[in-house]
Amino acid sequence: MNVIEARHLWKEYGDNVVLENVSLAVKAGEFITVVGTSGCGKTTFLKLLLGVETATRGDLLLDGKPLPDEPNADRGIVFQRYSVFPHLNVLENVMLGAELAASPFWGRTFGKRRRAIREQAVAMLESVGLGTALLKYPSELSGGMQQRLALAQALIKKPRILLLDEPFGALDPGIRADMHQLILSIWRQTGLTIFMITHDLKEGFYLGTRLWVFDKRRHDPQAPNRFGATITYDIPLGHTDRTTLHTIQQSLGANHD
Amino acid sequence: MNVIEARHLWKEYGDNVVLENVSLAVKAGEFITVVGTSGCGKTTFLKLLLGVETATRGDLLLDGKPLPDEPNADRGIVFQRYSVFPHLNVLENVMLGAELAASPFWGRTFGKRRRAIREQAVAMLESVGLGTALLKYPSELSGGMQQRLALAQALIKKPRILLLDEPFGALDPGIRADMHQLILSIWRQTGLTIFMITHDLKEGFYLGTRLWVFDKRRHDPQAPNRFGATITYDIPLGHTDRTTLHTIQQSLGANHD
Amino acid sequence: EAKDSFKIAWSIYAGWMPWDYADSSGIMKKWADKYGISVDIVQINDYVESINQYTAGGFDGCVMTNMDALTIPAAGGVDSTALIVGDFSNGNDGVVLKGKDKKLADIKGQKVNLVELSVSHYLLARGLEKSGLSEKDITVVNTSDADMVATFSSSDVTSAVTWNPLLSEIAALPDTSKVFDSSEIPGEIIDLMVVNSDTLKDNPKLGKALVGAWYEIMGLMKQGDATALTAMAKASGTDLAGYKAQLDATKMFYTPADAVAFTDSAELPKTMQLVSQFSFDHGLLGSGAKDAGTVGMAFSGDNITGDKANVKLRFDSTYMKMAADSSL
Amino acid sequence: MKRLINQRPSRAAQVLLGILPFALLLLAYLWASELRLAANPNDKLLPAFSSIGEAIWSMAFEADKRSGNYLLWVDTLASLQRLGLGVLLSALMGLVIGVANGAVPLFRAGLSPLVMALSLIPPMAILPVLFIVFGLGEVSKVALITIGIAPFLIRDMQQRVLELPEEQLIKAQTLGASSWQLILRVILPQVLPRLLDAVRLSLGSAWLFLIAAEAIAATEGLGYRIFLVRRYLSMDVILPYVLWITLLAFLTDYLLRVLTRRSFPWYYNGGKP
Amino acid sequence: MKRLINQRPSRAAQVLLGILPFALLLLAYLWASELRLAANPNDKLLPAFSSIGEAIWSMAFEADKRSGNYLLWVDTLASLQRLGLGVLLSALMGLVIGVANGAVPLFRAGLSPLVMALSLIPPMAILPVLFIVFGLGEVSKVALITIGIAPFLIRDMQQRVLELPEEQLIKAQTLGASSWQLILRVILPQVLPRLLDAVRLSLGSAWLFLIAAEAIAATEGLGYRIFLVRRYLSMDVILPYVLWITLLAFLTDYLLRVLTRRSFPWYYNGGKP
Ligand SMILES: Nc1ncnc2c1ncn2[C@@H]1O[C@H](COP(=O)(O)OP(=O)(O)OP(=O)(O)O)[C@@H](O)[C@H]1O
Ligand SMILES: Nc1ncnc2c1ncn2[C@@H]1O[C@H](COP(=O)(O)OP(=O)(O)OP(=O)(O)O)[C@@H](O)[C@H]1O
Ligand SMILES: [Mg+2]
Ligand SMILES: [Mg+2]
Repeated sequence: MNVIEARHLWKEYGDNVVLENVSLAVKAGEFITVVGTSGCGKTTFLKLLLGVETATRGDLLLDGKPLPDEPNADRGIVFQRYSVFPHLNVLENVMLGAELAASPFWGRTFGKRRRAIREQAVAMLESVGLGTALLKYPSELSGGMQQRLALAQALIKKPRILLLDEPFGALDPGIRADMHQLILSIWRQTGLTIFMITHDLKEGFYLGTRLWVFDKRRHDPQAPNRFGATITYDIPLGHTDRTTLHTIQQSLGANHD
Repeated sequence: MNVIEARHLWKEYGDNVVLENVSLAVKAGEFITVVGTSGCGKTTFLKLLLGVETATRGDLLLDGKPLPDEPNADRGIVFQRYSVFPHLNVLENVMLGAELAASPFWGRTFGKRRRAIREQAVAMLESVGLGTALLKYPSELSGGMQQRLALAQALIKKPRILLLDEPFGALDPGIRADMHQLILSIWRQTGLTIFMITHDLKEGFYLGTRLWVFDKRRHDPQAPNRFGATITYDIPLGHTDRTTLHTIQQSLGANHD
Repeated sequence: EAKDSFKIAWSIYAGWMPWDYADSSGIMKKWADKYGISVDIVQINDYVESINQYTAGGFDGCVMTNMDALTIPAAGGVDSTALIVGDFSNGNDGVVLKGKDKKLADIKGQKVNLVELSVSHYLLARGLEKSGLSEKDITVVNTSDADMVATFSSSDVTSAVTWNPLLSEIAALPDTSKVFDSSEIPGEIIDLMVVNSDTLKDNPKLGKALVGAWYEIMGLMKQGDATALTAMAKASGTDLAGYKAQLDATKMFYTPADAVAFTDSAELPKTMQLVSQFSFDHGLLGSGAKDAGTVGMAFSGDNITGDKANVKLRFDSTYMKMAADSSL
Repeated sequence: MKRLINQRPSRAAQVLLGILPFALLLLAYLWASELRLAANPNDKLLPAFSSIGEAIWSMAFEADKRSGNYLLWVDTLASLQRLGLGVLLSALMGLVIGVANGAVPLFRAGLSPLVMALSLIPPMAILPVLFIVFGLGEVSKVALITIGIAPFLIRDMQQRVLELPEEQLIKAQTLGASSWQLILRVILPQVLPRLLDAVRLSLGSAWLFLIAAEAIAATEGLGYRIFLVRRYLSMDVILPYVLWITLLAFLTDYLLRVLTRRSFPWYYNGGKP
Repeated sequence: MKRLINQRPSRAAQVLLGILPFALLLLAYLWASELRLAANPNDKLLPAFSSIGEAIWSMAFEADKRSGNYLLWVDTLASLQRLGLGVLLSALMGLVIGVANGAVPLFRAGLSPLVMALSLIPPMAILPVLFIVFGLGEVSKVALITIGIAPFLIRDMQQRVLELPEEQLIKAQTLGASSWQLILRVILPQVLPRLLDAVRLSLGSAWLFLIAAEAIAATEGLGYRIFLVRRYLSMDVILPYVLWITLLAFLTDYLLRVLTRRSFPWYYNGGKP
């Protein structure tokens, strides 16, 4: 059965058509990478999946039922920036999810319960390589460490779907490579369904089991917002030849400036 | 004769040794690309060349004479960001340099003089591909267009040396390639001496006639600021084998996180 | 030094409204022209500010009470002369308590709202003295005169000391009693036109013009001239009846002879002694004052009280006499 | 049910919700006023709307018997003039001293501590001193406003200049700008919209100082009138005057905002550094 | 010669330059005071330093003859208490209403226009109303301070909440946070340091309102004393009181700054969004 299914999905902001007639079906455990020119609607699509925005037309289903209309613990998210809480240290950031569940009013735990949550969080942090920075604040971390932290924070809630919006866009190339290993090992261990937006086509090819290209099928030079983007390429990875890659690269380059 | 020459240059901020015993000589018309880990002192070196900072020890010479201790029109600069003036439109941004020279008190010109400056600016803007955006404000431009504008603005003063501090760091890959072509064609036409800092080793190899790697020769894990960086590799490009590239890549990667 | 243009400050009060009329009716100009000078009459909202301005040298003359004349300009070293003794308060200042049929003695233990260190304060002190109490028996709350009426209706205000027209507004509120007023200490709260002594000495014309204009208006008021009285009533923010009621509580010296008699009386030095004792007790004569006589005062007949080397306040009936003798 | 923080009212609901508290306040006033007037028909504290209406009418459209002026307009004009002058003067000082302080380290070293100290003095405390120094005329009122808000404006402008990216200043120098040219063509135009922002922020204080000054020495003005009729507890005049001042405050704020937006299009296109 | 904007004074020169204007002011005062005192030894306008010293001594270290109190300390204590209470109350209101407005769109729609309107009313204009409603006691003074600064604090807090990156709020919801938990654990702790910043900004106004209220009705307090001795032009008391208030204002500002820095280390490590 499909975890996520979209049928003729449209998203418009007033006159601005962002997404146009998007249909898709995703099975559990897929790792989907999404590329597309800037402003074409990738983040908007992720927001639909989160429940932060609602589609103007069409259906979006989770396990065959309409998707909840607000974010919940089913779907974890890591943004390019601002995903961690600056006022909590590394450990507190990761403990937060569990604490909220354990203490509905105060959102804080004490004593034995807290120790249990803490242990769990430390284990998670060690697995993403942050075991030695438990008491640092996010602002004391490098960009790569912050994104590891955001991942750990999202994973501790054991979401069924993980959404990543250019999570490595702001990182140096060397650190990026490390993060790729990390995300792949997490994906393999947990069997999560992952949606990841990236600007880097190579990254998309390298990481995903399936690559989507968001683009407009039709263009109206007079009214650029009249038509929306949809999935123009849906490529099961490992089966692709170089020509496709090249064609896509061309289509991305053509829209620049 | 050497345009720029440095002899046993040191730069310290209090206890923090940033640059240590840097010696070098650069001939007119060279295109020097500079790489190095984050925080190793590349920008500091550029600031020394600009005259914004002064060396704590050693000599820095321009045409064999001590370098002027503040920026002037000899040395143009393009930073990664904030290089253009947000309150001036594209044309005004480029006209500014000439207007300042023409009108010492008001920094503004009128009538015939203004038209002459305007023509020159338009020509320059057309040559960098901004001929159709003359009246836009920088905030209405894409990142790539802003950097073209910054280049045009610097070039109109016909500097002898052009300093570029990660000018393309914030650009998408496709746009980057366009900018590479632009900077190379400018360099070929004008015979400028160019210093360009980049995070992207490949970019450094591709563009420069000579590549410098800034790194520390000695490390003290207890006091990371005790030793400063210097030029550890000085590679005339076109003569390099793949092994060097690999070695450098390793040394850069090793310092991450 | 001799000069021919002068500035006089005044503020709204029943006994000083003639100055407004002098200005608006042209009577002042008439008299100034007669002596070849010009006199600018300026209304100041804030009474204390007008005296401060006079003390700092911004005005040549200013209206004020006898106590303020002693404690502000005179204590500040500005030699001042009471040119015109216009009236004394004869019920215009009073103490009001909440509740029916109260006596002044009931004030014991209460918080009393008044403009601290003003003639209200003095009135209260005199009243307390007369009923065998002292200031220790009450708590004084300094309250801006502008808010006296407004705040009297709030529950935590139980007593107030103030002057007209505020006094009549408060006393008219239901369930209040006026327990003491200035008619019980007649002649102690005196309203003056004070001018700088040096200026007056160098410019007797100023004294003549002011006194001349003043007593021309006094004549009108005595006759009950409706135009003049209505104009004054309007300017003080009330109607003719209201203004007359205020005048009833004011002992105006309508004729210069009355004023001269009051000024030259033996009572005045005694009154001023009481005032300077009160001022000294409240620190109004400055931190350097050794006793109540620090500031010397001169009365008619070369009668000097206090420090003879430091005479700063002079009660001088010379000019009023000229008016009485019709020699202006 | 969505979480409370995710529930967004529709446009219409938003307007209704916004009006609600005002309507409630109005009703509460009407009720309390009726109650008090029933107990004492001469009560001045919470006058009926009809008496407020009459007061407004007589202040705005009937010539004052004594002076022959239409008081509301005379007061408004006088107050706005003082306010305008004081604010203009302060803005000029903010611009000149603030930019000089921000751009020239030597000025900053000399003046910045002084401005800091001045900004800490509560102007209300030196009100008596001001009147003595500047007299009771227009000067003292304008001076109070200026002393009240100029230190803030100067410090804000200085801060804004220091916030300009160093890159811009370096770039301008590589284009051959002298210190003066740099100030004139790079710094000044960029801090102008920020000055207007700061002026908007300080208008509230300016009104306060104006009213305080007018309360003590004036012959007309909005603050003067409120202070004058306050003696007689004429709430039927005070309340409309307070509302009128509030409206004026809103309008000046609005006009300044529109002016900034019109004059500095680049500033609102995300041109902030 | 370097450009003027590139000339940076050394540390020592900086200190000297900073002191210079103060020294000049002092000299000007001394000169003017001497001049006036030569003309009139009893002049109160610009008292000699010796008389100011005496006045300070007697206010601070000699019991008042009438009340037996050490006036300076009694005044200071009374004023600081009022100020503290008013500011505390305003800060609480700012936190509760501001955060509610910022976080919950339904609240914001209802309350934000009201708060906006209230913030435009010059509190000085409604002083008489305040005294009638709250009486002449401590309550009315605290109320004036609160009415004066709470709307600003509320609006500022609302703004700060709205400035929190949307990403954080979404993330918290994906961690399972309810609206309440989100406010308690994500929003509140992050706006606390910003609240302290806003409080520091509003302290200047708080002092103004305090002095204005004390000027109208009080039995002790710094503002009360200044306006009382104004009655007999005692500049020898007014001037040190003004300086003392300025010093207190500086100290409270400084303490708040240190407190913020100590309590919220993350806020000063570039944790601002
Ligand atoms: N709340 C909104 N209201 C109106 N238009 C919006 C809103 N959010 C996004 N848009 C518009 O939707 C379009 C798609 O935006 P989106 O952020 O999804 O692009 P994107 O593909 O994520 O771009 P990028 O690669 O730059 O992140 C843009 O044109 C944007 O202007
Ligand atoms: N004004 C300064 N005062 C003190 N230390 C400074 C100053 N400017 C730079 N540094 C220090 O000098 C070192 C080098 O900084 P620099 O900006 O030159 O690095 P960089 O190589 O340009 O790094 P990046 O690649 O991140 O731009 C850093 O450790 C920095 O902390
Ligand atoms: Mg996006
Ligand atoms: Mg750098």
